[in-house]
Amino acid sequence: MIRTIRLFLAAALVFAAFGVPVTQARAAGDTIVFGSAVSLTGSLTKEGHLTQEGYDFWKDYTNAHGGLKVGAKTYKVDIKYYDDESKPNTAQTLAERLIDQDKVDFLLGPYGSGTAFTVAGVAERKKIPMVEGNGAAEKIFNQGYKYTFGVLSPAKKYLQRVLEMAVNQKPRPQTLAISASSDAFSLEVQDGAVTWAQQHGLKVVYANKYPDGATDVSSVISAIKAANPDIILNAGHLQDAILVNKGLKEQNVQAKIIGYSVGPDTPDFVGTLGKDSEDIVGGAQWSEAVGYRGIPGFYRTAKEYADAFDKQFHHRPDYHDAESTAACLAFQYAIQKAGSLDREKVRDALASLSITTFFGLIKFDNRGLNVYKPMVVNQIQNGKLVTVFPAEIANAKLRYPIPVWGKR
Amino acid sequence: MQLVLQNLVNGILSGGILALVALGFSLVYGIMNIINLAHGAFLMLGAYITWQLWSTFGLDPILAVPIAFVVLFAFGYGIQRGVINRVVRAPVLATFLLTFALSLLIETTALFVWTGDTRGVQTAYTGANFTLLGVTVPWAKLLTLVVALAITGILYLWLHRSRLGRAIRATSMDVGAAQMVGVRVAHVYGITYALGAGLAAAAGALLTLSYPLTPTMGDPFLIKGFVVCVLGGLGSVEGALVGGLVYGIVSSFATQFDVTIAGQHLSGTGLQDVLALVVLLVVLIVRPTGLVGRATA
Amino acid sequence: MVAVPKPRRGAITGKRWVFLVSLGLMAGLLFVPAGHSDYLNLTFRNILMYAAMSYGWNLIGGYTGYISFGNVAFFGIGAYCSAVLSKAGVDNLFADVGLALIVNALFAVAVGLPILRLRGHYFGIATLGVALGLTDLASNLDFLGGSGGASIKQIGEAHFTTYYYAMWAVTLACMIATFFIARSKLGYAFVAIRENEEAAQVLGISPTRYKVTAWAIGAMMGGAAGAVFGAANGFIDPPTAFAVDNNVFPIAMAILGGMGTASGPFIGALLLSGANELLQQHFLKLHALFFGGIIVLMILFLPRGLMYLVGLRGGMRRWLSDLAVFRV
Amino acid sequence: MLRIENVGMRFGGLWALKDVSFEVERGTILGLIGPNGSGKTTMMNVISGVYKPSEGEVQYAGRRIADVPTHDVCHLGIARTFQVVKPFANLTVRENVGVGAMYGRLGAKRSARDAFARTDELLEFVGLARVAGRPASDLTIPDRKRLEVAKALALDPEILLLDEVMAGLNASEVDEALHLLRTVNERGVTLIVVEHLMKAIMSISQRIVVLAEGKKIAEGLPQDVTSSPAVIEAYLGARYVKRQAAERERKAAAPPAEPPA
Repeated sequence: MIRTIRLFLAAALVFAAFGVPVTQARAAGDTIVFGSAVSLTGSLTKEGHLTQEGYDFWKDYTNAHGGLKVGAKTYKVDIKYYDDESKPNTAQTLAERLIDQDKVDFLLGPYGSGTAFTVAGVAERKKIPMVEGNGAAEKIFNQGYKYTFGVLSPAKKYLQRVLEMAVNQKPRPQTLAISASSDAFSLEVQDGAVTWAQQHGLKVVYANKYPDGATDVSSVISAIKAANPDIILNAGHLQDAILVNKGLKEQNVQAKIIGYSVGPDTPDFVGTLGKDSEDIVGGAQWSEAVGYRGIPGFYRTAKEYADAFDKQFHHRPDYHDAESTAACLAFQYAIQKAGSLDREKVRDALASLSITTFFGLIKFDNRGLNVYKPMVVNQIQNGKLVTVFPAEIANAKLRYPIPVWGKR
Repeated sequence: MQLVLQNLVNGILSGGILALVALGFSLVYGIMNIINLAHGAFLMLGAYITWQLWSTFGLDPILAVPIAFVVLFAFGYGIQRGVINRVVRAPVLATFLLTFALSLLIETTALFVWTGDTRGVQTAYTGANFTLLGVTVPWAKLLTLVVALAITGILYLWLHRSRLGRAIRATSMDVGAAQMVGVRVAHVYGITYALGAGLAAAAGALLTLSYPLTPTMGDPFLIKGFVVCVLGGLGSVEGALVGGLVYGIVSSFATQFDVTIAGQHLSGTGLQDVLALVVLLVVLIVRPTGLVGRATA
Repeated sequence: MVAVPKPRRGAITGKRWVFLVSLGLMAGLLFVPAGHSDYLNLTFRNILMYAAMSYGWNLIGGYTGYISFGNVAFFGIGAYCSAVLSKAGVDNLFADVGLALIVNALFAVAVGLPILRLRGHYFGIATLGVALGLTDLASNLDFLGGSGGASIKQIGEAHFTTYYYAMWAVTLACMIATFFIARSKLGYAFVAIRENEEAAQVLGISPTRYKVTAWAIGAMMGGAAGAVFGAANGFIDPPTAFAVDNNVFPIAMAILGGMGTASGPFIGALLLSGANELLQQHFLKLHALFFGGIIVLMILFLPRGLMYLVGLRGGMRRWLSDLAVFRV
Repeated sequence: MLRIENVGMRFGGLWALKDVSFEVERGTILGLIGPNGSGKTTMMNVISGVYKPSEGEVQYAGRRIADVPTHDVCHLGIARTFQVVKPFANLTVRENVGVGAMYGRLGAKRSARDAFARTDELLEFVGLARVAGRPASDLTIPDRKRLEVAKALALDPEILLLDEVMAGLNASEVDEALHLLRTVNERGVTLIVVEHLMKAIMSISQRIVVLAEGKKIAEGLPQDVTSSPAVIEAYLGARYVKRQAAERERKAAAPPAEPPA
């Protein structure tokens, strides 16, 4: 018995060491295979799930419409997923596996700046184009990489837009307090907002960072309350937005505008906070209200996109869904423009891409970042997310100044 | 001055819940020498049970506390009798790794059951507050603290007065002797672990009032509970309470400090956990068994 | 470090053939780059990295019996050494590893002298506190790049292979060092402290001195792995440097392989990482369930780790009776 | 070579030792006896540096033991055994003794190889060679006692403190043990022996120190000490002594039989 077990163990060992099977998933001939490591477990599960929805929606649409025409040939598309467990190091290994083992043609980005950053490094080394829609930290694009493209506006812009809107309100707000979670993305958001505020005559009365993954922010709230600002912003993720919002109400902190970088746009925000989410604003990459008219080849307006999406997934798409779909669209048009699946040609096509889609303008600067598409500002009104800025696309008027807690 | 008072209150309120989180962890650790890495997962389960009762039946989270406690108590008892007891006398790291794996199983299962969506509970008193001497006190957190203290008090009395409680304490001091006087160790261990799980669930239930729910929500609390239970003194009810309050107050006051040394800006808010951990290290070095620990703990 | 003559099945030194098998597997791993797959390179480099960290932990946790939950601190410091050097314009793996060894040894002694006075769990939590504290501290120090992290210049074109071999060499060094330390006077001092600190003291062993020594050598092992990782990764930030996985996995590998043995960490790393990799590849969402399940079964049936099975005399019956000891 | 001067040891409010003084000559065997709780083991702990005395001092070769860290006491040449044996349970017998040979008085000069060579001699000498490769946890009680002695001897002591190494042994085993100790002594090691077995200690000791309730109540040659009324009183109680004294007056008899252990 023991001998058998020993033999078995020895065999298992050898297998583990050398037997990692080499799979060959690369599409035979008529399928283009994209690869993506998304967070299906771990702390970013929700966002990873949204990312996957956005990708799958494009894939299903494309295949249902006969596939992707490249030159004379039409291809089906497929996406190979792995779970990165919300960990950058795992995402890196998985990207290598997608390329080396699964022989995918192109990479779609993971969710989050941390994971996108490590995967971008892999894409660069392997010279495989990656388009991502969920990593907004500029550090990803400041490495001189040539193969990574982000369809979304950079982190610094997330809350700038909110301030831009705020200074045009009457009475004009004078002071700003902005806290941030201590992670790369959020600190860039904070930095962008603080710089903009200083340039435009807003006094920054509080700017500080709290530990990443904090479980209690009540003392940060107390400090903000003591500073008595007109505008309160927080740069962080969904959890942070919820914690800060609860804290503001608990300590009865009033302001003319309260906004978060990430959070209000996710349906979970309203679901979790109920009526306390009312009147909160958030910087968003996209909303259903945007009035872009895209070029043919996919749903051309946000409305059409959102309705079709709702039909398939039974919920309205938020901007995470949209920007993920947009990443696929960048590939679609670039591949068609290149007329080839050659990675270099597709990369060059991406670099010179300039198209309008339901998501907005997709065009990359020389770092690969889409600095051309503007952010929008959303506000939660009567439990619904409405777009309040910029005025030309807004489908509701900003409530300003927001009512005191308990009067919403 | 007002900010100082406010931060004191903030610290006490956040420390109270940390104390409850640490309490169950500390019992299991101190009595059975199990570093229960599934504690965070139990907390998460307690929170989800509470959320489920609230969203399905509209039950108030405070009323859900006993239900979450009982459910996890039974679950914890089953896990200890069915799984952990088989290797409970192995070197401490075996159970350490076992509970790590259990937490993986529980968290992944929760992901399938409740999905990764962020959830929350809203009550009539969510965010309600009152002001006393210029200090704003949120009712929900005060209620949380009161319930946490009540549970701590009941547990203390139960451990010292009841027959089973005494058996648990006796077992923690000397397993062999306890066995000789007729204590059924397997059962006592089951009850102890069940208590730990139940207390984690109670903490999770209370946390729904102030904290969003995800399947991984327990992780940061597990780590804080780990630190807090040693800060106060392992395996003691008073220790968890003192440890939680010290941790809460230190990290709360830390936010008031901001210094720049040689061009390096050090934000007390960013370093609040570091300062709490420095306090932990100093306490351990000066009093190697925690603030209220016994020499034999 | 003279090998002991006629090792009559010493409890410390373990089986020589197991170690030879491990060395053989290590030699086999030399050929991974021949597969021309960056994926395999990266995967096995990570396995080697975990093994090296596991060896570092094994010296203090496995041999000396002081369970540390903070050895990731050394890995992180090592990685940051590479970043600091790169910032200063020095991009040389030997310099990276050299600096990591020195800084970690000094740090380990400075931290070890006070906290190694603590016994048992109190020591464990103190180490956890150190690791957690360093994570947040690194996020707040500008010269280390703060939360944004720091880049490390990569060397040359064929660097992926170079870094692989560098990690291989570090791991081999850890493995061989452990083997010889275990058979040297030093190793006997460590184990004596683990078995009974008072009794060891009476036999002339200064607990403080040898605990700090074990802790510091382990720190150097973790630090060397960290330095190579930092250089290979090209970038380091606090969550990467002090990742929870980097703290838990090395411990898990040492336990499952066999604590206090010269082959256990390596075998454990191969098995655990191999299992994780295969599961992740085949089960998109369920892999974590299976991974957890495998660990549960291993602990229930092999709580002493795989090396126990190697040394087992007396077959199934002895195995079951040994297991029964742990039950209540 | 070893001087104990007015040593007092207090635990809380209780004096476990009070004002004890005696000396041990090089190469001799000193027996330390006394009823239970008389402070014998405390005395051993003070001499071996485990406890720092509250009063007085212990001097060995001109150095105060209290100034020497516990792990350096054996480097001075003092070794001891423990009443409650403390083997390294997971190590083999050979490894257990080997650790002593590596880190004892002459350990610094030895390689691991030399230390094991010395170990093998010692195992032969104490009669443990047959179980050298077994884990210490497998040993029988007498073998554990032997292991304890072997570990102490591995430190190459000049003076060896033996705390009840013969407890639990049968008559023939005691004889073997006595033979062993005599041989050790003949090789130049000074011995301090704490033992309950009167017969054994009387036969081996050259001088005896008697403790009772933390105080030294007698010191001298074995036969003198046993006839001391203070000693008899300590062991058997005051009434017995009175009765004995009355009887002695009447009969002027020989010293009483050996007090029971």
